[in-house]
Amino acid sequence: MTIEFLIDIIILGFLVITAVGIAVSKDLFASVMLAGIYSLLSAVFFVVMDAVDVAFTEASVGAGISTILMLSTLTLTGQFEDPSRHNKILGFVVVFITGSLLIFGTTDMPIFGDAFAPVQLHLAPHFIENSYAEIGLPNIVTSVLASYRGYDTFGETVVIFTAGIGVLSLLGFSSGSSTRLSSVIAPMSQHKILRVVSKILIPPILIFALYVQFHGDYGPGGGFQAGVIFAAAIILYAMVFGLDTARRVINQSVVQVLSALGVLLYGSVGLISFLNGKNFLDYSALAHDPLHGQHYGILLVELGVGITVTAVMVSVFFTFASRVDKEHGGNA
Amino acid sequence: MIIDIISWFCLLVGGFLCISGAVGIFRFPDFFTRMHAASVTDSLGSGLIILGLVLQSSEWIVVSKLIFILLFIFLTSPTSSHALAKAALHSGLRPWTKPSASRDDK
Amino acid sequence: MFTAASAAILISMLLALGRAFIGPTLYDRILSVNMFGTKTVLLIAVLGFLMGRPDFLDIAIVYSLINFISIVAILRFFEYTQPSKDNVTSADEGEHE
Amino acid sequence: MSQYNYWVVIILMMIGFYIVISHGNLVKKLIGLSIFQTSVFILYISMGKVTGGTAPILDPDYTVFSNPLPHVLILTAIVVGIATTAVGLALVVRIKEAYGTIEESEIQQKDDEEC
Repeated sequence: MTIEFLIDIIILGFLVITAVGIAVSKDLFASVMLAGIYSLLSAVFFVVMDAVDVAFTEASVGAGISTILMLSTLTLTGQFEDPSRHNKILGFVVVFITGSLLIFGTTDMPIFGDAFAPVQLHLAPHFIENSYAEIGLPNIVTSVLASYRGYDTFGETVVIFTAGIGVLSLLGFSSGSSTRLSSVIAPMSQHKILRVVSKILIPPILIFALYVQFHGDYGPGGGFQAGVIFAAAIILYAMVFGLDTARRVINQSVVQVLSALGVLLYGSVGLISFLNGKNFLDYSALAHDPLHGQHYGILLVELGVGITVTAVMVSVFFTFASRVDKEHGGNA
Repeated sequence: MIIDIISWFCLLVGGFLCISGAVGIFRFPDFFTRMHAASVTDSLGSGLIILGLVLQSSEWIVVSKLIFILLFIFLTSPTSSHALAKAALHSGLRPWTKPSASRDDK
Repeated sequence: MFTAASAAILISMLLALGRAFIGPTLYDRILSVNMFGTKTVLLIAVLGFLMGRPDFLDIAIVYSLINFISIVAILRFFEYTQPSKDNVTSADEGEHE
Repeated sequence: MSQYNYWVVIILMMIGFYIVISHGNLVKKLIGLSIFQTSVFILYISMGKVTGGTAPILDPDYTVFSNPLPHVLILTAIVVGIATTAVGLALVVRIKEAYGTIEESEIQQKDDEEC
């Protein structure tokens, strides 16, 4: 038994314990915090399973944005859940039967880590052996994400954009007049040290996001991760210095335009290759040398993804936070 | 060889400090004492572990990334502890005193 | 030796997890989430060395930054759910240093 | 022990499923849904692991790499997952405004009264 497998067993055990804790806890605030721990653990698991890009995404999404959105919802809806659960036993029976059937199903699964399992034989060998010659990037995940499965990623970007529109249309575009009342007292004004340290930390976070964006071809990273990190820096600014200050720096209507612009950038890269006589999103049409074309294409497409993800995350946070401010009078 | 021994020493002491801090967070009687146990050992423990890793790495990029991690931990960890303690004090949580001592401080 | 360090980190993670479960006040839970985050950063860094590819430290850097943001978020939104804070006027004296 | 990862995936999935079907609070249901979602991520990533392999970033020192395809699928799924969770939370906030509660049974009750 290798040391990796041992760590795998321990981390998965922690995950189960944490999930049980989330299920048992009556306090939703505690549940959200345990969910944060759950996400930290799953990221460690992804690192152990060699999925560094996935761990990167989980790191920036799970612990940061997801916790922030859950917490801002909780301040609007209340901290405790009603203990009267109607169908506890029925639920347990259903879950038990489904679980046993699924566990029975695992006996047919290939052995964990088997290099000759059906999953490993179909497409992966082609990607691993040929992607460097065809795309020219060391990070296979980026090659597959942006080039081989570029159409799929385009769809995912559109889904994120649509979700952003959905949140905006559910919770309203404008924040109305109540922000004027609240702009006098900045939140967290009593935490002086926090404000200073945040001021020091925000520029490195932004620069690091740019590094993740443009280094994603060579190491773990890419548009999705960079977008979330960039948004996290702006969210930190908005939380520490107040929503109105942040709105003055980053105009919300500009953010909304940017979220559409990212998708458009992605789509127009596809159209350009279309017009040059190749297939949609076939980047080799972008330059004389097909490899250079792939580089340009991946750079532009990742940039589009990054812009859309940043803009959607920021506008979703702004929408939730302005609701919270309206509800609670705007100051802490 | 000497560097190896120093880095192993750093890793071991760092690991020990992590465990002792965690025992502190588990065993101490109230929030403020737990926070003291956590933050004091956390800084030194993570510092020593990162130092041990720095001594083991050969590429400069790895070393600089490790130093960045150390810098960020040293910036953020005390700050969040401070903010947390302040918020707890504001919410009315009072530091634990020995049960026999006078209870007249609110 | 990396194995010993990662074992130590895993044990302290377990203890912090225990505190996150039983922690009587929410501040205890926040504290243990914070500690858990620091331990995760260390564990990912050590794992990189353990698996022989230490150039993936970017994930650890992200964690050390995102952790701070999530703690700030918890404090920021937790203030709203708190009941009145009238009884702390004496503690406010020393704020404006 | 060779199927350990898959068993854990199923246990986590069932915990998430249990929270979704037997808790009445809508925010709690969304948390359960995200546990369920993460268990699917763990399943995909476990299937992509090759024993002795390393991360799929080419390096002349290594020859065996884990399968990059599940990584790509899950990477995008995580970000799409948070975007859809945000929509779910926005719906919860609207429900709270319309009904004054986010407990499933009370919402049902108010709906029945209106009919």
